[in-house]
Amino acid sequence: MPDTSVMIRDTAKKLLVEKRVDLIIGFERGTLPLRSTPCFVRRSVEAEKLIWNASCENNLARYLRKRKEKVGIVAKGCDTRSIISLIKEKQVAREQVFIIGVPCHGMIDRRKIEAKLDGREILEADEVSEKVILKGHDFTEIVAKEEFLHNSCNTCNYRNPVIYDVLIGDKVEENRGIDEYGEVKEFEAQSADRRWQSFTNEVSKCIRCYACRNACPLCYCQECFVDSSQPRWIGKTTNLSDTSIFHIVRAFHTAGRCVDCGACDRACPMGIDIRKLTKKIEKDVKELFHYQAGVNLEDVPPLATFNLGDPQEFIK
Amino acid sequence: MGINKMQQPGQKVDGWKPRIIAFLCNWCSYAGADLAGVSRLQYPPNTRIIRVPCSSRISPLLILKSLQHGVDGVLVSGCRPGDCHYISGNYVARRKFAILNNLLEYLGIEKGRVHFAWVSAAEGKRFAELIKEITEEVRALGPAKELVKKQD
Amino acid sequence: MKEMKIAKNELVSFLDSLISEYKVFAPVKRDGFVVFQEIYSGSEALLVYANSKKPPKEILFPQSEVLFTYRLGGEGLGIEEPTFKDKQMVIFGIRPCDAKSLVILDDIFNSQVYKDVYYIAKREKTLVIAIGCNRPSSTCFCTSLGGGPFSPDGSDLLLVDIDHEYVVQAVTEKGKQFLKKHSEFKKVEEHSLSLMRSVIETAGVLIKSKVETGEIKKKLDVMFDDPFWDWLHEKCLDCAVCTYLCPTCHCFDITDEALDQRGERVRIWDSCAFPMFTLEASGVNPRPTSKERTRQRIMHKFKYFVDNHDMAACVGCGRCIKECPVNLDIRTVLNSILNR
Amino acid sequence: MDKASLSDKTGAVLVIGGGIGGIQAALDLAESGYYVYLIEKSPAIGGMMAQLDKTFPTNDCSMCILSPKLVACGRHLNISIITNAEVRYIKGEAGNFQVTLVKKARYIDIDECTGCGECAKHCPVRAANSFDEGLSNRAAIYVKYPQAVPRAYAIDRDKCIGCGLCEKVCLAKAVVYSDREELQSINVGAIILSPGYGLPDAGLMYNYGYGKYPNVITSIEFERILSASGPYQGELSRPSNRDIPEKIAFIQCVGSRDSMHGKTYCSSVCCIYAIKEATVAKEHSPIPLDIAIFFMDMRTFGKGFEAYYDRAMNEYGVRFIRCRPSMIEEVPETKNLRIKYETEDGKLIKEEFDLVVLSIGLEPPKEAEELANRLGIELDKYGFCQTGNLLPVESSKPGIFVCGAFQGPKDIPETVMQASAAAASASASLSPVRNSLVKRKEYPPERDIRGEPPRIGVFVCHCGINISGVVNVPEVREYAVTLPNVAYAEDNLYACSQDTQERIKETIREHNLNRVVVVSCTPRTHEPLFQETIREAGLNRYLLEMANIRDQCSWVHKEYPEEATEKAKELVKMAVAKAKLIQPVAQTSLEVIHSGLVIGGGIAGMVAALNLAQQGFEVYLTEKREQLGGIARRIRHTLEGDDIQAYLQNLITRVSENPLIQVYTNADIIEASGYVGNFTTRIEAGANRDTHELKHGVVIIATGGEEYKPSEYLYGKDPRVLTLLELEDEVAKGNGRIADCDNVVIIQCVGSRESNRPYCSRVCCSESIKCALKLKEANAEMNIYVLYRDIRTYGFKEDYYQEARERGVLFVRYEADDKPRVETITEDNQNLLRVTVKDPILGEDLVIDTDILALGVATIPAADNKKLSQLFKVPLNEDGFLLEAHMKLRPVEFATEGVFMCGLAHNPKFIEETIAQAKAAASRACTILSKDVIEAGGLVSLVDENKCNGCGVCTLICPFQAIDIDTEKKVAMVNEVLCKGCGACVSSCICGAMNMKGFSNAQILAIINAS
Repeated sequence: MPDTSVMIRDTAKKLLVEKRVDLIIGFERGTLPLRSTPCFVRRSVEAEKLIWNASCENNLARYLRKRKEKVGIVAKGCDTRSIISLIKEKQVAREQVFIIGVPCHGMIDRRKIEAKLDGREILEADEVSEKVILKGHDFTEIVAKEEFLHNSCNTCNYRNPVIYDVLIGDKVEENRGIDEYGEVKEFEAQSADRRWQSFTNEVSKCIRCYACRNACPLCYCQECFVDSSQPRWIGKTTNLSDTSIFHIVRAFHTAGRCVDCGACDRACPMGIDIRKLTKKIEKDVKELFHYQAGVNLEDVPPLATFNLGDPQEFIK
Repeated sequence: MGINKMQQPGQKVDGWKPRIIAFLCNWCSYAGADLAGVSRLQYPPNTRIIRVPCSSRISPLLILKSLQHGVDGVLVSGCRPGDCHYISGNYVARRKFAILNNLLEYLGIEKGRVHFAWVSAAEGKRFAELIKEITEEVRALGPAKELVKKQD
Repeated sequence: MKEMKIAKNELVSFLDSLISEYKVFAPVKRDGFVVFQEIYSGSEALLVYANSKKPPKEILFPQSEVLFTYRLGGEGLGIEEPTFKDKQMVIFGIRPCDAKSLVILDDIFNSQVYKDVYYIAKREKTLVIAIGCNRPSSTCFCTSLGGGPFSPDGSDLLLVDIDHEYVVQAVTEKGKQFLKKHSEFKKVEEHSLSLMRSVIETAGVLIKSKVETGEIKKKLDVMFDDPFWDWLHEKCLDCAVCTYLCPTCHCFDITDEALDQRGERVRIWDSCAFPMFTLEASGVNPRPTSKERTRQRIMHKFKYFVDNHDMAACVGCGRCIKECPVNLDIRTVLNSILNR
Repeated sequence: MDKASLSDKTGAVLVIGGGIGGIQAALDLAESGYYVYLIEKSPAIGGMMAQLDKTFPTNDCSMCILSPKLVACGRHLNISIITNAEVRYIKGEAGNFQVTLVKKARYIDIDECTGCGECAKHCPVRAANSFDEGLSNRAAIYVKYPQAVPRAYAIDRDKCIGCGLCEKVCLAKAVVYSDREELQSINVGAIILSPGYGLPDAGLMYNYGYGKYPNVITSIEFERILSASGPYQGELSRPSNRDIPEKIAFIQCVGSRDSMHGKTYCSSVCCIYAIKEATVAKEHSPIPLDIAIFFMDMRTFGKGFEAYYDRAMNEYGVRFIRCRPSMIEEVPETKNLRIKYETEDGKLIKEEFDLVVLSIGLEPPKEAEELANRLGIELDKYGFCQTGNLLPVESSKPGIFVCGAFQGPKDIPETVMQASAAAASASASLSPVRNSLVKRKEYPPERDIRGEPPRIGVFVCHCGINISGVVNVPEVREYAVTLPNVAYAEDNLYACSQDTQERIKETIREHNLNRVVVVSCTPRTHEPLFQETIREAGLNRYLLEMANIRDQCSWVHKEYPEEATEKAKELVKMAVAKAKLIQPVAQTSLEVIHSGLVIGGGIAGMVAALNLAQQGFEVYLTEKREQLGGIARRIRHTLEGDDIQAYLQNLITRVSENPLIQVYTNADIIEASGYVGNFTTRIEAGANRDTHELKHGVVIIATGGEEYKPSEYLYGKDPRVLTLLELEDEVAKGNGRIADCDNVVIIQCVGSRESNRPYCSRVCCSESIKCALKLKEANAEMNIYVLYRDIRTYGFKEDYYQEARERGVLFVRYEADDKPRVETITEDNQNLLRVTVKDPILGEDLVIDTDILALGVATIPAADNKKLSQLFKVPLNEDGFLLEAHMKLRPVEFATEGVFMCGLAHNPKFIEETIAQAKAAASRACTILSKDVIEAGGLVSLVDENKCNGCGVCTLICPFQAIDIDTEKKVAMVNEVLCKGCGACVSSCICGAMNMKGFSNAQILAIINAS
């Protein structure tokens, strides 16, 4: 089977040459080991830059809004789900995007590898099938990729693109026998005090850089509520209460929209476990309203509708 | 509720009285509260009622803001299912509140701080009972801790 | 420059003794990463680490800082200002790049044209003890910006790790006085000094990242309208990771944290990456898109700042490279500029 | 008066009876340009509906839905409510009646009484509270019920001992012992009768133990017991000892279908209300509750009723026992009731219950006869108002119309429809003098307060001693002065009194106030009054804020005066914080296109179109088929004997000849856009499919229904199997084959009350009886078998059921799970059509070889409904019929304003019901068409286009279809005409682009922060 990167390049070239798209959004090699970076290709010769590997972790759907040109986008399963959400929210027209779907085996969480290396710096990393060879100043280590995937990849049920115009390579087997909400359930099982403790511990790391928000394909408000001055919803300092509300409300705003791509988590420089919130909401939306975001273009978003028989045990 | 403003959150204080905000929809719950008045049904004076057109007007952010402001309890009450003056406002609200309610509990915010209820325009007695019940529940929890904004 | 030494095994007790006298900030590990925090025991300090996640600038220029508090009452407006009665401070274990950033911050907050009382009050009470970098990271490019793994700029004292002990260089007069005052610092042998020299040399070689920054400013002088900016920002998320984690970025906003009838006027970090940064009350935004904002960041660091302060507002610490969520690497940007 | 002088008609209408029917008629007429006198014999309007706890089939709270209508009526500039009043006599004729009213003494000056209730607190008398059916007590000075309109007290002189205490404590000086009966003469052009209904005498119920045993109660008493505001505050308990009952029996048809007492008609509503009370009781009860309903036929024929019945049976586990108990006796020790009854299969059972509820029927109102005499109208044999079957709201006297249960037993939506229909008929007869007597108010120009810093005036009310008895009012006033932006504060004995209104106006001018905070009672009743006051002082009416320190403070914290005072201060602080941010709200006017589009040319559409035209409006009437007439073309006569074809021809002629009606046949609706007052609809019509673009202010959807074509019972396979309509046609054609038949079988509920089509088609029982009677007329010897599940001949149609029985029509019941079997078999060279059904009484199969098998098939919605529902953004119910805005009180309209419906498109119904509904739709439509402009604006949503991303969540959330996405700008747009200001879009908008006037995010936040 030809290499995925090569197939992506060929597809991109063809699309550009045939003028079926004006722009391809994909990945190119990054400047650090285990790091790819988004790239924007407008000329077919540049398509050579495009690559595919287990560090193509960014959700490129983030770059789709407000474009006038026709766009080809390299998209993993989660990215296509984000695209569906964007289409449903009228932010992107289906006919405006050409989705180059790429089945995904999961993306590597380099922070996990770094943690394992305990301060030893990776200078070089090579992916060889299921393994990654890591080289540093005075060490070489080989690790199994699947042990160092992002949490969102571990619980992913949509490794294959949900919608696409072309699929690169063969579909991959979906995760099996995973408890998608294991982390959430574990958290739920703790005492209320412990939960509040861990939540505040997480948000107290926040430096209000808004990388989580800005990396999220669905956080596209012109003016985020934290920036609003009329009214001034919350304070702008790193006050714990304000930061907590920022994270709670941001998570709430993703209710019925979040596809758990993990972009927020990955973008956070402080390693805040943002998915603890979003995943919980995703779980509740599924359990309470039988809705999953980004799995089809038809279902009405759960907070834009209701059922007469919706749960209300919590209401007195 | 300015009297208690200076008190440190999370601390039991002698003579402490819970502070509760109740968002009531104009057509049913606020009318129910009025009926409690007309019927002279007595309930504790700790609750401050904020009238809104419909329970669907209340966003989670307003509830969170109340908690941040330092109230010890929040009640959001709307028309019973089917009674909504705006046909489906309470159903729309119900979904949001379900998510928020679960989320707050999940984060470890004590159960009993935030309450949701349906109170119809005819339920004066129920309204009074509800306020009594919530006041007691909040009193038992003590002053609000989580999310209360302390100035650094 | 006068050198002394301190044995590694004495360092903890030395820090303990400092704590009684000073407010001591040192690198500590928290939630899996390193930050500078006040320590209450010498053993909390982390001695082996690459660099802190957040730069130590927040000790002198906190992310939020109350300028004064006010109260509206029956008697009108009452204002309460800070008293600046803090203890003397020691920043221990800072990296030379970050120490150098203090020089830059000093030029902002304590210049001929502007004296920031809040910054100065802390800065004047602060003694900076840096530890040089025996093994710089692949993202370090301090040498391209006039620094180096053992550059003394901004430090009062610089420690060089020669395995069993640190050689301590007194960089400033303040540092010299400090060395004199503390008996833990011992006379250093020549053997240690030669070890020190070799450590310094090795480290210098280890820095592979190089950018010819000398040429950058000249290029930027004529690049404001260059089409380069049209595509540079394309992948940028407009977040503040690079600016907030930058030891030299110093932009701030002033906001009121009001609560009922009282409030605080607070200075908070702001970032040129945010659209709100330049949004005017009229609704006009002179830097409306990511393009203008990305350009601003580069231009400010490597042109405007050089124009005004005769140095770049970058110390090559590499934090923005490591933490950028989309790997928008400033070295690549600078090299592209050089290639224009 | 110029206009009026052109005609000798009077542009005012008298509505007699202030129940929901009278209220609806009054509102329709007042909104259509007539002055209305609404007279009510009791001290307050509201009628029976005010006494109900919940309403079927949605279990809505009755008071919640009624109360806004009461307030609307009470506030309407063109409705004069006259309470404690009756008609003494009338003179004149249609178009110009002179009516003399007698106003009984109330002993309270309504204008002065503030409804504070201090008097009742001091009254030493305890009298049975008739509003609670005597289950609770009230004082001799009383308000009928807490939400009463007018909210003024009255003295029950029969009970009053004249001690004078009330007069002493009334600070408003509203008690007038010297009050006397007065006569008042009014001129009106038409009269609408809505006196409601009466309840059976206790004597009639004595046999059931009522009056003998305390735990035998009427359904109305039970309703009060269930009510949260009733005698037991909604705690389910029985009268004898206030124990919670564990077993309750309902006995149906008490005073209905009862030949012994001459009440042979069916009261239509008791089955469904019993189900409601049973399910509500089950919900209320803290313990598992066993409920049995003893009934004869379960008559759940209304929209959504069958599903309600199903739920009661299957989800709530209510037992339905088909029998009339033979005996009820009390167990003296426990006061329980022992009921003896016989099951269908003949078993005799004795069962004990804790409580027995008699589902009492509806009777003509007690005063019916006297009223009829005074007005000169005829009553029917039962004492209900006589109307023509196809003239359902017209009394025997021209110019006098009738609606509601006085015309015959009916439920609330039927009453509301008839009320609107009566209004439509009255309005049609008076349209030349429309707008001749209505009042309009003139206001001074509004002061422009832009740029002014807020200057808030605070008025703190003592409410006599209602507030100041608990709250320290001067302290509150002093506190108010210290608040930011408060320029002035004072306290008043009664903020709502006439002199205070004047004072407020002066103060606004004197202190140059630009916002007013009234600290008194509830804005729900008093906001309009103070809004009016500040508007009269030249301020925009939305520059008012209220703090409710009476109903929600002094009244409920009597024991804590200090804390109540603290709370009052904070409520003031919160109100002031909001007041600071309130802004004038502009109302815009949008012109109304004075024409209507009626879709569907059946009876419903034609009646609606004709009424609109009679009211003076242009109408476009579209019919899908080539000819007008709809399904009625296939109906020969009604059960009551009206000739439908003659009626239809006459109707078609009147429609076709009316110059204001433009008929389009072969017409399809292609596209629709716009909103209330201003729709544009593109149609293709005529043989050439010409396109027409119609501009109209309202739409009435009357697309009718269709006959279900069954696949059951060999229909379509054996020519002897017909639908009822086909049989009717054959009978009418005088087909000898039919008249010569020996046996005819009619099977009911074919395609109705099935899992895939769960609703009851309502008309088929009566249609079967109609056919059976026709067949008997043709051949008295014929054996006619009606195989049924329940016979649902409600109302006066019950008489025909009895007649059919008397004439030998055999009625055999079958169970839903054991349906009749139909087969063709060959015996003795004869091809027989054999029907076998299990007779539940005999428990044996009954085998009939029939000559004709007729099927009572379902009425199904028109196929077009779906398309139209999408085009006009109106919903369908699960069965495919159009779904009204509210089952009870808005039966012909939708949440989408300006769109109405009538006829079979809504639900299966009889022709007379269709006619009433069609007129109702026209009446509601005329409340729009009769206006030159629609006021838009008020407290509506608004979009910040800079923040909106056009995601469209708000468009999905809005129950009123008031938001659209601008395709150009890709942002949401609020149609202020349609927005009702619920704020659901605001809280649903993630991007913070939505906000609303009067309840903006900043305002609510300011209140929170001030709390």
